[in-house]
Amino acid sequence: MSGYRIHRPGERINRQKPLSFIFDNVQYKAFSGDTLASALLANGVRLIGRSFKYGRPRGIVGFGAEEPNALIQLETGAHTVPDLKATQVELYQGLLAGSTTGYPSLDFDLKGLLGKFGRFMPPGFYYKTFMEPVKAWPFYEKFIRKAAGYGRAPVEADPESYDHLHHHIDVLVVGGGAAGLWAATLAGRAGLKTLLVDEQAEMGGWLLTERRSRIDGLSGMDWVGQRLAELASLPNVTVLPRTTAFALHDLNLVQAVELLQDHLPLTERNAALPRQRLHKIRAHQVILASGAIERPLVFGYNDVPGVMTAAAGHSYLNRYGVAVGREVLVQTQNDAAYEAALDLALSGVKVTLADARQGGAAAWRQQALKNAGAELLLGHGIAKVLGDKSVTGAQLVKLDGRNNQVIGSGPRLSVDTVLSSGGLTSTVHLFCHNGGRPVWNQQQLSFVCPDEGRENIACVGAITGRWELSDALSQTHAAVAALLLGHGRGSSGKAPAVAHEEVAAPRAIFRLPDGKPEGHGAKAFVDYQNDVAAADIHTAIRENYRSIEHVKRYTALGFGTDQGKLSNINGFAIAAEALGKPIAEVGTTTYRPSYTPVTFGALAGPHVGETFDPRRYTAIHASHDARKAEYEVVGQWLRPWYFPKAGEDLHAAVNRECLATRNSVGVMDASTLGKIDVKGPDAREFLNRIYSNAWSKLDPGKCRYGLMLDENGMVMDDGVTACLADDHFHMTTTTGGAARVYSWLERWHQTEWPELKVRFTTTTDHWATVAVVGPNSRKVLQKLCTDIDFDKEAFKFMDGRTGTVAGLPARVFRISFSGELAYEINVDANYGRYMWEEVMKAGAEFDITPYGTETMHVLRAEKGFIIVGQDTDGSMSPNDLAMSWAVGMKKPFSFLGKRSLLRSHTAGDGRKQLVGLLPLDPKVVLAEGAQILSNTDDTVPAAMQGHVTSSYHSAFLGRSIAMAVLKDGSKREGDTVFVWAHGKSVPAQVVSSVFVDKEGVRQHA
Amino acid sequence: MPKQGFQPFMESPLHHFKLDAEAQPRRTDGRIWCNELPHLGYAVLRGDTAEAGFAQLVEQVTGLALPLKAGAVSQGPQGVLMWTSPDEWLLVSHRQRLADWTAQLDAGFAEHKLFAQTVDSSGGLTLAWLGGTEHLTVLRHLGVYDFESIPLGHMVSTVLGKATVQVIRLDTDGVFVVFRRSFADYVWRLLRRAAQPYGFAVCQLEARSDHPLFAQLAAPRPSLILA
Amino acid sequence: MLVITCPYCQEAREEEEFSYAGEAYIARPAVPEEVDDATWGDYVFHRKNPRGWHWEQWQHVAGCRKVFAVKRHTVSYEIAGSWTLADGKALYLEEQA
Amino acid sequence: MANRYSLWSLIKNGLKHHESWQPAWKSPQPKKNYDVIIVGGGGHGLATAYYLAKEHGIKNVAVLEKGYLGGGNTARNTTIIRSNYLWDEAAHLYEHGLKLWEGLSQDLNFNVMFSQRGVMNVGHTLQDMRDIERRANANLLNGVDAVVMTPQEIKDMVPLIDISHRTRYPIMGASFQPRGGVARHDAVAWGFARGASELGVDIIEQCEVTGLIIEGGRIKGVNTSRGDIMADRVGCVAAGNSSVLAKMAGLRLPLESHPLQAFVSESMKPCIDTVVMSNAVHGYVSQSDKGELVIGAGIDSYLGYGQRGSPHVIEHTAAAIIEMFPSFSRVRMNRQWGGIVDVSPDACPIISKTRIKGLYFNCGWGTGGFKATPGSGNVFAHTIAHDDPHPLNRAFSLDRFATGHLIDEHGAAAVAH
Ligand SMILES: Cc1cc2nc3c(=O)[nH]c(=O)nc-3n(C[C@H](O)[C@H](O)[C@H](O)COP(=O)(O)OP(=O)(O)OC[C@H]3O[C@@H](n4cnc5c(N)ncnc54)[C@H](O)[C@@H]3O)c2cc1C
Ligand SMILES: NC(=O)c1ccc[n+]([C@@H]2O[C@H](COP(=O)([O-])OP(=O)(O)OC[C@H]3O[C@@H](n4cnc5c(N)ncnc54)[C@H](O)[C@@H]3O)[C@@H](O)[C@H]2O)c1
Ligand SMILES: Cc1cc2nc3c(=O)[nH]c(=O)nc-3n(C[C@H](O)[C@H](O)[C@H](O)COP(=O)(O)O)c2cc1C
Ligand SMILES: [Zn+2]
Repeated sequence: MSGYRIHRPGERINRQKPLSFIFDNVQYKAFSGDTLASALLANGVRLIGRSFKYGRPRGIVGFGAEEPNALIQLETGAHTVPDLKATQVELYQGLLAGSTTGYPSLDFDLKGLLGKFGRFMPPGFYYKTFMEPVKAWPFYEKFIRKAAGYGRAPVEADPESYDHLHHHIDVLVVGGGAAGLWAATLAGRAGLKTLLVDEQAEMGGWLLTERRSRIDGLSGMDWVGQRLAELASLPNVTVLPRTTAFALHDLNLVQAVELLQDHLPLTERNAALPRQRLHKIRAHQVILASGAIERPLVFGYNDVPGVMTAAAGHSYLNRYGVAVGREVLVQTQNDAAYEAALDLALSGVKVTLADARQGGAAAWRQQALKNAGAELLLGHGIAKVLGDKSVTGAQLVKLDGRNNQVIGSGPRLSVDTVLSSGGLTSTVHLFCHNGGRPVWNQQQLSFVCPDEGRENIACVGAITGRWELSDALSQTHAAVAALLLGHGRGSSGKAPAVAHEEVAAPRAIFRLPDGKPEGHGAKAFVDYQNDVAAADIHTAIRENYRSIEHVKRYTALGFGTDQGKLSNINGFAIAAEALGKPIAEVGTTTYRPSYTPVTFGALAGPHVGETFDPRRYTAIHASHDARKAEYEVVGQWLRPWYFPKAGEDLHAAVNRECLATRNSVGVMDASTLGKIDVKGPDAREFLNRIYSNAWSKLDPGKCRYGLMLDENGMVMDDGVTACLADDHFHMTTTTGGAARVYSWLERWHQTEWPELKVRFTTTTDHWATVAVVGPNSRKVLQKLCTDIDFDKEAFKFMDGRTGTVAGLPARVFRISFSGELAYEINVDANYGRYMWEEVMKAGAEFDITPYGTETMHVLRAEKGFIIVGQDTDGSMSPNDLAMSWAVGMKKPFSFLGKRSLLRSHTAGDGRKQLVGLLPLDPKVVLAEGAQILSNTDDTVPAAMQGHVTSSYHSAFLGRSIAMAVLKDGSKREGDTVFVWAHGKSVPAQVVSSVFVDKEGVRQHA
Repeated sequence: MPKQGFQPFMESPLHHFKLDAEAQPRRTDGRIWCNELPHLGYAVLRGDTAEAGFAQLVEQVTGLALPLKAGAVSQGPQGVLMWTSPDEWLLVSHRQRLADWTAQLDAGFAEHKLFAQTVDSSGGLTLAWLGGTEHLTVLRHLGVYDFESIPLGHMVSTVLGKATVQVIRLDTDGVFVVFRRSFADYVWRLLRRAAQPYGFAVCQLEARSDHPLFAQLAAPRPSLILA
Repeated sequence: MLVITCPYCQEAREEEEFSYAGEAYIARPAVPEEVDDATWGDYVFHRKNPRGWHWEQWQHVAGCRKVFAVKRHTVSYEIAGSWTLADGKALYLEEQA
Repeated sequence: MANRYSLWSLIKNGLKHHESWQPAWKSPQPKKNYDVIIVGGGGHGLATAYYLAKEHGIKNVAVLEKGYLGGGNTARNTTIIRSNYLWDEAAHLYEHGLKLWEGLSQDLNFNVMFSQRGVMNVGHTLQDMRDIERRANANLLNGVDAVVMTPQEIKDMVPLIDISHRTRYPIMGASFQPRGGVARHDAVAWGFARGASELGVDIIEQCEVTGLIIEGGRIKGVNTSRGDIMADRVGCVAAGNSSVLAKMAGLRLPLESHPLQAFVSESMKPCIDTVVMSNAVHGYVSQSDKGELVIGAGIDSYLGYGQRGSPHVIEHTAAAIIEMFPSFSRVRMNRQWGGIVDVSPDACPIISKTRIKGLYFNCGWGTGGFKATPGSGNVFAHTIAHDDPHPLNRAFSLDRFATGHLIDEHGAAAVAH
C-alpha cells in the first residue's frame, strides 16, 4: 500500500462528490474527477495485471493514452468493454472493473511461474520450437492462445448506439494544451470556423499537471479558463472535450471519436443519445497541437509495480491529489522531472532524485529541490529495481559522464516508488498517418514534427520539440499568425507572455547501464505490453532482423494497444546502438491509425441493424405481408419467395402455386426488375451495340428478349425490351443487375459513343409491375380493361400496349417468363397495391394465386429459361447457353463482346453448355450445385463435366427436372450422366432444357 | 386510410409508417420536424440547352425558367424545376398539373423536332420536409456533403448513407429531401435515427399557396390521371 | 478519401458520391474483327496501371451521372485536375505526344 | 543446417545469453552475375529462390528487395489460407500450396505457425447457398476437403455469430474447409529467407530494380539502386508493383493495382476459433494467436500504390463485422493499414513466361496470394528452371487473355482474402 490522498491546490477532483467503485470484487472510494487509475493508486492498489509473455506483475506506469500495462475489463454483460486503459477511464459512481490477466488469479499467476524461465524465451522463440512432433502443434497453439490476450470480447449485442457527424471547417486544432488553446484562440478571433478537440475530459493538457508557470500573469489553469471563456463566446468556434482525433487521411480528413456517455453511470445514460460519435472532419487547415508524452528510462526490472513515469507521478499528485508513494526515487536525464520531484517533496514525500547527468539540472532547479528537502544524486543511474509485486528499493550505480558506462557502484536505496523520465516524445502520430515523416532532433532527443509542417498542416507546441512553455507558446503564435496571413487574415493579440527559464541540456541516454553486458543483468523492459526487453532488441539484430521494421515485427515492439507511445523511441535508440548507426538513420516504424483504439461501433455509426443496408420494398409489399409471404433477399430487395397457406411448407406452397398458375392463373410482383427508359433518334443503334441480338426491325408495340454481354463476350444481363415508339424503348433488366446495367449504358454512351443521340432514365421505382400468368390471365385482364383489345390475334405474344387497366393508365406487355399466356401490367407505383388488389379481385373467380420467386424459378425452368447469375456465372457465352439465336453476328456494328466470341478458346470445343437433366428416378430432385461425372467410378480428382444450376420438383410434370451446364452438352443429348453431391451420385439423362411446351403453344395461346 | 371500392387508391412510398396518424401541429422547440409530401408529380426532363427553342418551350409551358447553373432551382407557385445534370432537370408539381405539362412539353418537343423528352417519375420518387433548428445537423450526421453551404434556392444531389437523394434548400426553415421509392423506408429510418438526439416529431404539413412545394399539397387531391 | 471536382456540377465532392470507372481513353479497335486475338485481348484486359500520374474516369453516380476524366497520381493520390471527357482527351493526347 | 532451431537450441542459447545466435539469413554484397535473379523479396519471391536451390539445384540466385524482406503484401495480409477454389486449375494449384503448408515448418525448420483452424464462408442468400454447394462438391471431387454447414452448426462452432433473423442478411449456411487456416505472415518470409540463404541464395535488401537490361529479345540483367546485376533469367515477383516492372520491359499486364486495407482489434482472450468470411456483407475475421481480431476490408475501387485507402471502406467493414457479430460493436480497432494488390481480370494469378526470353512473371495474386506462397514459389521455380511451366501453372499463362481461356474465380472470391 503506497498511494494515498493528499490535498493539492488546484487539484481536478471534487472532494464534495465522493464515489465508490469496484475493482476485482473489492469496493473502493474515490472522487468525481478521478480516473480509474488515480482512484486505484489512491487506494494503494498497485498490482493491476500480468505481463504478456512472462506473466510478470505489472502496475500503472502512465496517466493517459500512453499506458501500456493497466488494461482492464469495464463492466459486465452487454455493457462490458475489454482492454480499456485504466488511465483513460473516467470514474463514475458504481463503476465495475476488473483486471484482464492473471490465471488462476492476478496475485498467483501460472504464466508467472513459467516466466521464470524467461531466459529461454527470446524474441521469436515460438518460431524456433513447437515444430516436433508435427501433430502436436494444435495442442501447443491452444496454450499459446490461452496465455495471450487481455480482456474478454463481449458476448451480448451492444445495447448502445453510435453516430457520425461530418464537418466542413476552416481550422481543426488537435489538442487542447497551452499550444492548442492559443492556436484555437487566434483562429477563432480571426473569424475562421474552428473546431478544437482534446481526448481528455478537461482542456489544458500539461497545464492540468504543471502548476508553477504563469501565463500573462495568470496561473496556468486560470489562463486555460480565460481561453475557454473566450472560445465559448465565439460563435465560430466549437470545443469538444473527450474527443480523440485518431486518424488523419488525405486532404485533411480527420476522424475523431467523441465519448459522449462513457463517463456516466450505466443507469444515467440517455438512450436517445449515442454512446460515442465519430466526427469526420474536413478541415481546410489542421493545426496539430497534440503535445508530447514523457518516456521512461530503460533499466533493470523497471517493470516492478510502483515504477512509473515522472509525468505520471506528477500528474497523479497535482491533478488527482494522489501521492504515488511515501519514499520516491526520481530518475532522470533532463530538467523537467525535477518539477515532479519538487512538487512531491513540497507535499511531504521523501524524495531522492538521481540524475544521469554529471552536472544535473540548471542550478536554480537543483537549489529549489534541495530547499524542499529532497536528496540529489548526480551522475547516477538505476541498475535495477528491487521488489517483486511492489517496489521495495533500487540499486544505483555511478555513471560515466560521456560514455554510457558504469564507473562505480552507487547506493542501494530503500524506496517504495520509482519515477523515471527519459525526456519527452512528441506526439507525431497524426502528422505521419498519410505519409508525413518526423525528423530526429538531437538537442531535444525526440522525433518531432518539422516547424514548417506540411501543406495545410501546421504543427505547434511540444509536437515540434518545444519543451519550454515559453518557447511552445511563442512558436505557436508565430506559426498560427503566418497561417492566418496565408488566409488573408491578420492575427489579433500578442503571444502570451511566459517567463523564460534556464534549462540544462538533457543527456542522450535511453538505457541505463548496469555494468553488465546486455542480456546478462536484470531484464530491462522497453515495451511493457509485449515484454520486449533491451536484450531482445540486441538479439533480434544479431539474428539479422536489422531493419527497424524487422525489429518491430520480430520482437513485437510497439505492437500493443499503446502502439509504443512509451517504448518506441527507446527501442529505436537501443537498436541504433546495436546497429552502430545514428537514430535518425534507423528511423521510425510506420505510424498508422488509430492513435488510440476506437470502437467498431463508432466506425460503423448508424450503418448497423435495420440501416446496415437499405431494405428495398416494392409498392405492393403490404399486400404480400397481408398474405403472409415468406421473403427472399435478392440484392437489396425483399421479394416474396412463396406464400404458404396454413400448414404448408415451401414445397407444398410452390407445388400449389405452380399448378394454379399452369392450370388457371397466378400473379407475381415483378416490380423489382430494373426498368430503363431509353429514348432518342439513335436509341435503336445504341441497343444494337449494347445487346448481342438485333433491334433494327423491332416495330413499335413489339417486345424482344435481349442478351447483354461484357467485352469478354460473357453474358452479364438479360431482359425484355419493348419498343414504345420508333425512338423510344422500355428496357428491363434483372433485379440484381439494374444499377450495373444503368451505369453500363451511361458509360458506353458517354465514353465511347457520345455522338449517338439517346438518353437513359431509370424508371425502376416508378413502375409497379404485376405479372398475371396462366391460361386464364386473358380473362382477368379483360375484366379489368376495356380499351385494349386482348384478342389473341390483336394482342400477340411479345406485343405491348398502353391503355387503361382498372381505371389506371398502364403499359401492358404480353411477355412470359413461364411459357404461359401471360401479361405484365405496369402502373405508377403509387397505384401498385391498388392494381394488385384489383387483379386479385378480378381473378377471384379463377382462384387467382399469388406466387413468389420460387414458383417463378420452377415455371421458368420447366420452360428452360435461364436466370443470369444462377445458370450463368460470368463464364458463359450465349453459345454456351445454347442461345446463339440471340446473337446477331451479322449486325454491322461489332456489338459489345462480339469479338471475344471469336477467340480461339471461346469459339472452340470442349466448353460447357446449358442442357436439361432428367433424373432417372423422377422422385429425386438433384441438388443444385451438384457436380456432373461421366462415370460412377471416377476417382478423386475426378473429371468434372459440369454442374447442376437449377433443379426442382415440377408439380406440373409430376417429376423432377434440372438445368445444368455440361461439357460439350449440346452434343450429349440422350447420354446418362452421374450427378454427384457429398459422396452420393444419382444417374440422370441429358435432355433439352425445355421441359414444358416445346412448341410454345401455351405462351402463344 | 386508402379508400376501397372502385376508386383507385394511392399509396406513397412512406405510407407504411402511417405518418398522418402521428402528425401534430408543428411547434418551435428543439426538435426535428418532418413529414412526407405525398403524391406529388415528378418528371425527369431531358434536353439540350444548345438547341434553339428548348428552354423557351419549357418556360412557356411551365412558367419556370430553365435553370442553367449547377444546382439551381427555379421556383414558382406551381412547382419547381431543378438542375440535376447539364442535360437533365427534375420537375416537381401537383400531379395533375405535371401530367398536363409533360403532355404539352412532349408534344412541343415533337413539333419542334427537339432532342428532348420527359419521363414520368411520379411513382418512383417522394419528398420529405425536414425542419427545426438542427435540420442541417441531421443531414450532417448522414451525408458527406457540406449541407450548410447550399445557397438558398439551390439543391444538391448527394448520398445519405447508401441512398442517393436530392436536398432542396429554399429557405432557412427546413429542407426538402427527394428520394427513390424503394429506398424510402431506409432513408426515413436513417433520418429518424439521426434526429433522435434532438427529438423527432412528425408534423402536419399544410398547403401554402405562395410556396412552390407546399402549394402542391392543395386540393384537388390527386385523382386519376389519364395520360 | 479522395475529393474530386465534377466538371459538370462544378464543385469538389467527396469520393463517396462517385464511382471509379477505370483507365481513360482506351481505344476500342475500330473494326474488332480485323484485329488478332492478342490485340483484342490487350484492349479488353491489359492496362497501363502506372505508378504515378494516371488518366482515369470517374462517374458522378450520386450527382449528375456524368463520366469525366481525372488525372490523378496513384501514389500521392494528388489530383491534377478533372475535365469533361472531350476536354480531357485533348490534354491527354498532347501529353502522350 | 548450421543453425538448427529446436527446444535444445533455445536452452543452449539461453544459457549463453542469446549471444551465439547466427543471422537467420546472410546479407552479402550483390555479385556481378547470377544464374537467376528474383525481383521481389516477398514470400513468393523468397519461396521461388528457396525451391530453385532446393529442388532444381540452382543456387547461384539473388533475391533483390527494394525495402525490407517481406515488407510488401506479405507483411500486411490477413493470412487466410485455404484451397477451396472453384475451378479445377485453381483448386489444384492452391491445394498444391496447402499441402506444402502442411509440412512447411518442418521443411524450413522455422515454425510458421500454420494453424489449421478451418475457414468458413457464410452464405446469406439462396444463390450464396447454391454457390457454396457447387464449390463444396467441386472441391470434394478435386480432393479438397469441404463441408457444408447449417446455421446451427455454424453457431456451435462460432458462438458469437448472429444466426437470428434480426440481421439484415440472415445467415443461411456456410461452407467450411477444415484444413484451411491462418499462419504467421512474417515468419513465412523469414523462414524462406533463412532456408534459401542456407542453400546459398544471396538475399539483398534495400536494392530496388530500376530497369531491365534486354538485348535482342533476351533478358540480360537488371539495373538496380545498387548497380547493374546480370543474369539471363529474371523472375519478377513484385505483387502490386508488377506493372511497373513490366513497363521496364515494354510489356503491359492485365493487372490493376488497388489499395486493400485491413485492421486489427486490441488483443483479447480467444473468442473465435476459426476464420469467418462473408461475401454478401463483405467482411471477414479471424483471431490471431496473440489475441487480436484480424479483419480484412474490400479493395478500394481506384488504383493506388499508396499502401493506404479510404476510411469509409474501413467503416463499412466494421459495420459488416457488427452485422455478423453484434457484440464486437464494443471491441476497438487498434491499428489499420493497407497494401497494394495486383488484381487480374479473372481473380487468378499469372505465372508465365513472357515474349522476352528469360523474363518470367509471377503476379496477379491480388487479394489472395498469401495462401499460395509455397505453392507459387514451387511451380514458379519449376517454370524458371525448365523455361517451361509446371503442369499446375500451365493454365495460368498470359496467353489466356488472348485465347479467352480465363479461369474466372470472381464468384468464389468476391471478397478479398
Ligand atoms: C490487406 C491484405 C489482406 C490480404 N489477405 C490475404 C489473405 O487473407 N489470404 C491470402 O491468401 N492473401 C491475402 N492477401 C494477398 C497477399 O498478401 C498477396 O497476394 C501475397 O502476399 C503476395 O505475395 P508476394 O510475395 O507476391 O508479394 P509481396 O509480399 O508484396 O512482395 C513483393 C515484393 O517485391 C518488392 N518489389 C516491388 N518492386 C520492386 C523492385 N522494383 N525492385 C525490388 N523489389 C521490388 C516489394 O517491395 C515487395 O517486398 C492480402 C493482401 C492484403 C494487402
Ligand atoms: N513534462 C511533460 O510530461 C509534458 C508533457 C506534455 C507537454 N509538456 C509541456 O506543456 C507545454 C504545452 O504543450 P502542448 O500544448 O504542445 O502539449 P500538451 O501536452 O500540453 O497538450 C496536448 C494535448 O493534446 C491532447 N491530444 C494528444 N493527441 C490527441 C489526439 N490525437 N486527439 C485529441 N487530443 C489529443 C492531449 O491529451 C493533451 O491534452 C509545453 O511546454 C510542453 O513541453 C510537458
Ligand atoms: C495478421 C496481422 C496481424 C497484425 N497484428 C497487429 C497487432 O496486433 N498490433 C499492431 O500494432 N499491428 C498489427 N499488424 C499490423 C502491422 O503493425 C502493420 O501495420 C502492417 O504489417 C503493415 O505495415 P505498415 O503499417 O508498417 O505499413 C498486424 C498485421 C497483420 C498482417
Ligand atoms: Zn456531377
